[in-house]
Amino acid sequence: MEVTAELKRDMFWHMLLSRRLDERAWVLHRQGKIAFHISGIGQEAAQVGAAFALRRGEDWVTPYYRDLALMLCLGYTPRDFVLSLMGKREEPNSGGRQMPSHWSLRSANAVSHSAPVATQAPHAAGIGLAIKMRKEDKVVLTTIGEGSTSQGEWYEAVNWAAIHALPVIFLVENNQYAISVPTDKQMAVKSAADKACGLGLDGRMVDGTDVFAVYAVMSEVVAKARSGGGPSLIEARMYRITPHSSDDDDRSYRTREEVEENKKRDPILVARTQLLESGVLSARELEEMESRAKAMVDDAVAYAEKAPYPAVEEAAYPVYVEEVRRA
Amino acid sequence: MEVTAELKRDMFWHMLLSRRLDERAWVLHRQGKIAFHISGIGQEAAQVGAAFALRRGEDWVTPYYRDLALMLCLGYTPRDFVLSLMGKREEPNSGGRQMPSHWSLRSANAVSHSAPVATQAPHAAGIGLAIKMRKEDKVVLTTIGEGSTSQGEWYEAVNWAAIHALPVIFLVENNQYAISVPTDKQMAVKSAADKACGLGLDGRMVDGTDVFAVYAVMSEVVAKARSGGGPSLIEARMYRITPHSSDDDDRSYRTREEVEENKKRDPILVARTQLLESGVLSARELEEMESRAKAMVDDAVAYAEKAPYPAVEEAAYPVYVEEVRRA
Amino acid sequence: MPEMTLIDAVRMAMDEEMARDPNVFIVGEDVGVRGGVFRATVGLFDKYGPERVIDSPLAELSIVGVGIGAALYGMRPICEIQFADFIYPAFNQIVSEAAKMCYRSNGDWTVPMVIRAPYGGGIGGGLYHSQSVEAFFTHVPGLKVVIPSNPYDAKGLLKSAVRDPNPVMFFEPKKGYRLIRGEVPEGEYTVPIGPAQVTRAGADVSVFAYGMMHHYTLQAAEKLAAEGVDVEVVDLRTLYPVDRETILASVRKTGKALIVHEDNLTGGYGAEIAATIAEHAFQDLDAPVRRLAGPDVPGVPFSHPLQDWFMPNPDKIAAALRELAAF
Amino acid sequence: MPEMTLIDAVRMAMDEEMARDPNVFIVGEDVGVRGGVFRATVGLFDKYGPERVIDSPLAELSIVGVGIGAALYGMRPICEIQFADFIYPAFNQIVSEAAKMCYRSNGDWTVPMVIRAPYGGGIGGGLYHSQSVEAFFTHVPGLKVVIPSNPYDAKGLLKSAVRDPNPVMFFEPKKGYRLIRGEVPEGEYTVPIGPAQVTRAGADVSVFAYGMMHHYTLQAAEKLAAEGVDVEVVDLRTLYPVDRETILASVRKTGKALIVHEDNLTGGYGAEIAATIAEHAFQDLDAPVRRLAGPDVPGVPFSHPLQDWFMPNPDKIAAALRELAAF
Ligand SMILES: Cc1ncc(C[n+]2csc(CCOP(=O)(O)OP(=O)(O)O)c2C)c(N)n1
Ligand SMILES: Cc1ncc(C[n+]2csc(CCOP(=O)(O)OP(=O)(O)O)c2C)c(N)n1
Ligand SMILES: [Mg+2]
Ligand SMILES: [Mg+2]
Repeated sequence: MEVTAELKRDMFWHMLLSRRLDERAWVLHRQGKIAFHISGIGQEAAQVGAAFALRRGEDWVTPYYRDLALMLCLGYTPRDFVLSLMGKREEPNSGGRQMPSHWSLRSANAVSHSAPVATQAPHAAGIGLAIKMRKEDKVVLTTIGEGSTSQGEWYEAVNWAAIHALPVIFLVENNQYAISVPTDKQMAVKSAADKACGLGLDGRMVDGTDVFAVYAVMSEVVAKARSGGGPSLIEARMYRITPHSSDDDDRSYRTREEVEENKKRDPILVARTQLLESGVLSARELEEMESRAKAMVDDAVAYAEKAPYPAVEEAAYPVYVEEVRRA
Repeated sequence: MEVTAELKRDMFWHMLLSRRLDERAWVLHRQGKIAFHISGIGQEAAQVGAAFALRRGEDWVTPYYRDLALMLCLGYTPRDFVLSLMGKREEPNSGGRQMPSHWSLRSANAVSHSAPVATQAPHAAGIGLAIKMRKEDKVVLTTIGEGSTSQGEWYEAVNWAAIHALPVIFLVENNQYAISVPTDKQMAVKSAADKACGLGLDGRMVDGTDVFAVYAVMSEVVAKARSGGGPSLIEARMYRITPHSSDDDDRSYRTREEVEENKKRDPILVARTQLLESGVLSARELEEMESRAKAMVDDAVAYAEKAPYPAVEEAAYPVYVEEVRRA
Repeated sequence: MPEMTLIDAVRMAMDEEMARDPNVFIVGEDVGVRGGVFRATVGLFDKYGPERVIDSPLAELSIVGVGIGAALYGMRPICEIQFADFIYPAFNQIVSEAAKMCYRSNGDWTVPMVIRAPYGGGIGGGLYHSQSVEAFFTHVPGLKVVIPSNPYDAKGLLKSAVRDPNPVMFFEPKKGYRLIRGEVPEGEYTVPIGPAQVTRAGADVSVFAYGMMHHYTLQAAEKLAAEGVDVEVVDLRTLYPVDRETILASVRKTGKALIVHEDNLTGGYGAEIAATIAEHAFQDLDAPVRRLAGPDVPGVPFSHPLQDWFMPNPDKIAAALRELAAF
Repeated sequence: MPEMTLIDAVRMAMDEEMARDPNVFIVGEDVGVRGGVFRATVGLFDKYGPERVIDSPLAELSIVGVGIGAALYGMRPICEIQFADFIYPAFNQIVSEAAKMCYRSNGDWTVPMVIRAPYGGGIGGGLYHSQSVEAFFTHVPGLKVVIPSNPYDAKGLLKSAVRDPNPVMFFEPKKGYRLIRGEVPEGEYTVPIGPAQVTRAGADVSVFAYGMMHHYTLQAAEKLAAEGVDVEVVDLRTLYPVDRETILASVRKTGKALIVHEDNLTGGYGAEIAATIAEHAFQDLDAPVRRLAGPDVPGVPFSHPLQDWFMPNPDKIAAALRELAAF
């Protein structure tokens, strides 16, 4: 589990790409080119650190809507994302049926995600159960916001995994708000990781703004799960830097000062500083990365803008498996 | 909170009455006079200890189906019970609409109980919230089986109470089985009380076969809740001495030896021995209690057998409050 | 009389009811400082404080379950479900508990509660922010189900709902929140739960609709008028218990019936209206009873061409009317 | 051909499918050593072991949610809900997840799963052990809903359900579990999901029924035959998607239609059938479309006279038929 310089750069690259793509989504929204965006800005470290701890493409993931960076690590592309922002036919989540950020990437074992929060948690337990039944050495990662751990659905899923020692990692991305509601109105414990003791599994807190810290903790618990050691519950703590979504106005419930203060721990900043200072990344390499990211994002937007919408008839199917048509 | 000899005798009396009544229900079932019984045998200590720690009739209770002893402490009578076993019109739960042991006693602030387990837990949180809003010094007790704490419904209720420091006592009657399923298939922790640490409230285990131990712990947490100290979660551990219900046959999932072994901690035995040995109760007093209980149970059966069924028309109402008719 | 939007009327109703009755309180996600994601509760937190405008944990089951508990205690909760699509976690509490409480306790326990939820499509919300859920609840005796189609009714019906001693499901057409404007008197008035309203008298065809579809139906009726077809429009308003008399009287007059809703066809609310007409106005019918509804797919798709395919609109309604008129 | 009960046929189907396909497994409350509270899974635990016959925690949401996860992975779960009345905690997972998965992922993800639940009244179960819940699910595109009325179909349909690539709700008439007997071949056969069956050809009136009510309808038809009325009986079997052709063909022949179900009338499944007939066989109708159903109260009451009032039975069906025949 040595973290090579190359690995570090690769992680940073995915964080950066995600950030630039996410920023562009906000621009597209301001330009009136898309109707909705829900952002992962500020959560890239947790997502990339988690993704890199997996055998990507082989392990399974039931993600949640802020996981753009996670999905990019799994093989989702900027084009895929912008296509879905625009409801274009080719987008891989749903062929234009779902809102953006409702991920699905079959080829990467990233399961289709819906809007009702926490529904993905029992799916992860079920996948873990299937893995165990088949005696495979895969693991499943499921992510969720801290507010959504208030759902009984999440509790039941974690309980299942704990009872049956399933290979599931429950990663809580605690960005300190559920839309407007702060964590202390969601739980009477200090951290979602504290919930682990009541459910009989390992609980760990990690600094969710530090990608390498997340990677280290995740690598440990993934290894443990893979070798039959059972599930873990990780809280990665960070801050939701943007409003909840493009429909939200966060000025009613938090001060600008608070937001500015928290931006100092922007995970991109944190990682960049670390990499530059340790010499893992040079200023020139960084510049190259930035322009590569920009080029990919530009390309994605250009591509998606030209891409066709689904044909009207496509709305009618596939309600049942019998109706699935491959383009 | 001194436990006088009189109080002890009173607690024991309620346990004994409940036991004799419950035993009679099994007899009635064998005689084909009733179709269904779900028993509280073995759980009387927890229920009576809990009830006596309340200001009965003033504090609120959302009970569960095994709480015959608890209900008797709140003013429910043997006649009420046998009437309800037989589906007679006068039974106070529902006028014959509900199955037996689906309690309701408006006059005692004991809320109507349904069959889907755990639904009563959020009600207790809501009652606690209302008490707090009105700045009253009441508390609410809610009981549940340990298996039913697997429901997300229960988790959400406890979470609410913990966040808002509501005056709610969550009493888990852990009788070690949920029908056939043992506790270790319901939770990965040793005790339901352990779940408290994940939810941010006090959790306590108590010997549920010892009425005075339960009373002591309950008195503490009730006082705490009453004075604004917030909710507590208590697990009272005991053993379900009978099959799950009159429809169950427990021989498929547990040995006779196990049952016999556990009968040694029958709470009636435990309390009787304690009271006789400490001289709080004399053999003669005990005998008197027994014959008083028998007389009350006989009376209840005789009364209920003669009591009328509901008139057919009554089935049609009250669907809405506008249709409520008082006899 | 001031003109206002539908959502302003909703807010006004809550404001007035909270001022009138200290037992009325609001509970839901982001209803506090944020004023609700649709801004239905803006200003109420400042006016009535955090004890009466409660930001719940992110958990619909307990929003409703806690509401029921408070209602049992005598409070008058208004529970907000952020989107109707997210009401399913609370299904058990609504159907098993709120709906059945009065009947099962023979009127001893009642649940005076309102559950408000924005519903409906056409707003780019995809599968999970567009749903119509009324059909699930119009099948449940013990509930009342209300859907206003204009600001006047929204205010008057919501005030009635708050005062109603039964659980009332109050679904608000969110596409109409700001789009539908109308005159609303300042002072006290209510609109009774129960009666439908003939909003356009006509001789040739009857249309039964509610919410946004009622709004569109009036537009379609205008078109038809220009073509010489005299359409009668009935705004059902209270879907359950429904106003059969007004429906049957209208069909007896026109001999032709069209029911319009945006929820998918099969098992939708229109089936009950059609069945009622087919059974009780059979001899007055001059044409098949027609339903125009959303197609039988699992939800409203996101991408605009697909969404347009799904949603009924004035043109589609006009086409159905033309066909029926020509029968 | 051996004669057996309906529940034996259910068990045989599961046994054969588990023997055929190692991906098939059973999960539910008390399905293991206990063999299910109705004994539907007796012997399977011994035969297939604890990994394929899993005693779940007492939590329906996660029985289904975990089942969905396993199905996504390629397993074929059979989820048992102990009583249909307790399916509501799982409503979100069924309606939001299982039903919508195929459509929302454009066919990338599918949920081959069966959810079995005993339903129906007349067994002294009161409000919460007597419910018919089919109408909630026959409104949900993406689900299939099946109800067998006899042992042959029970086995054949359940085998089809297990092999179906979509989520199938399989509701079993529990009053008929041991009461309805019939011949069941030993070897391999299936009954396709989809087609209804004319179980009694007749010329005068068509009756559409399913489950226990189909059984009663055949009895009623015999009575009517003795009175000279020739009743056609259609067993719907697959409620959703429904076999419109068989229904309409029958009505076109007889000109009269009665729909029978024990679920309460309003918004019940019969509404959709009545609406379909009223729209598509209007010109063939010689009488109003009649529905005979449970009354609109919140549940089947417990006390025997009240239960009798609620339940449709052969006499009530015969009376409705007489009336319709005389129209
Ligand atoms: C069941 C359900 N209820 C409500 C919502 C509306 N909603 C969407 S996101 C959100 C807040 C989620 O907060 P959290 O879990 O902390 O995740 P975050 O958005 O902060 O990443 C809410 C209330 C929903 N999607 N699903
Ligand atoms: C939601 C729901 N699911 C299933 C059942 C059926 N059921 C009734 S009691 C019971 C076991 C309850 O076990 P536990 O909570 O330990 O309470 P105990 O009966 O042991 O007192 C089950 C599964 C139910 N009543 N409600
Ligand atoms: Mg959050
Ligand atoms: Mg138990």
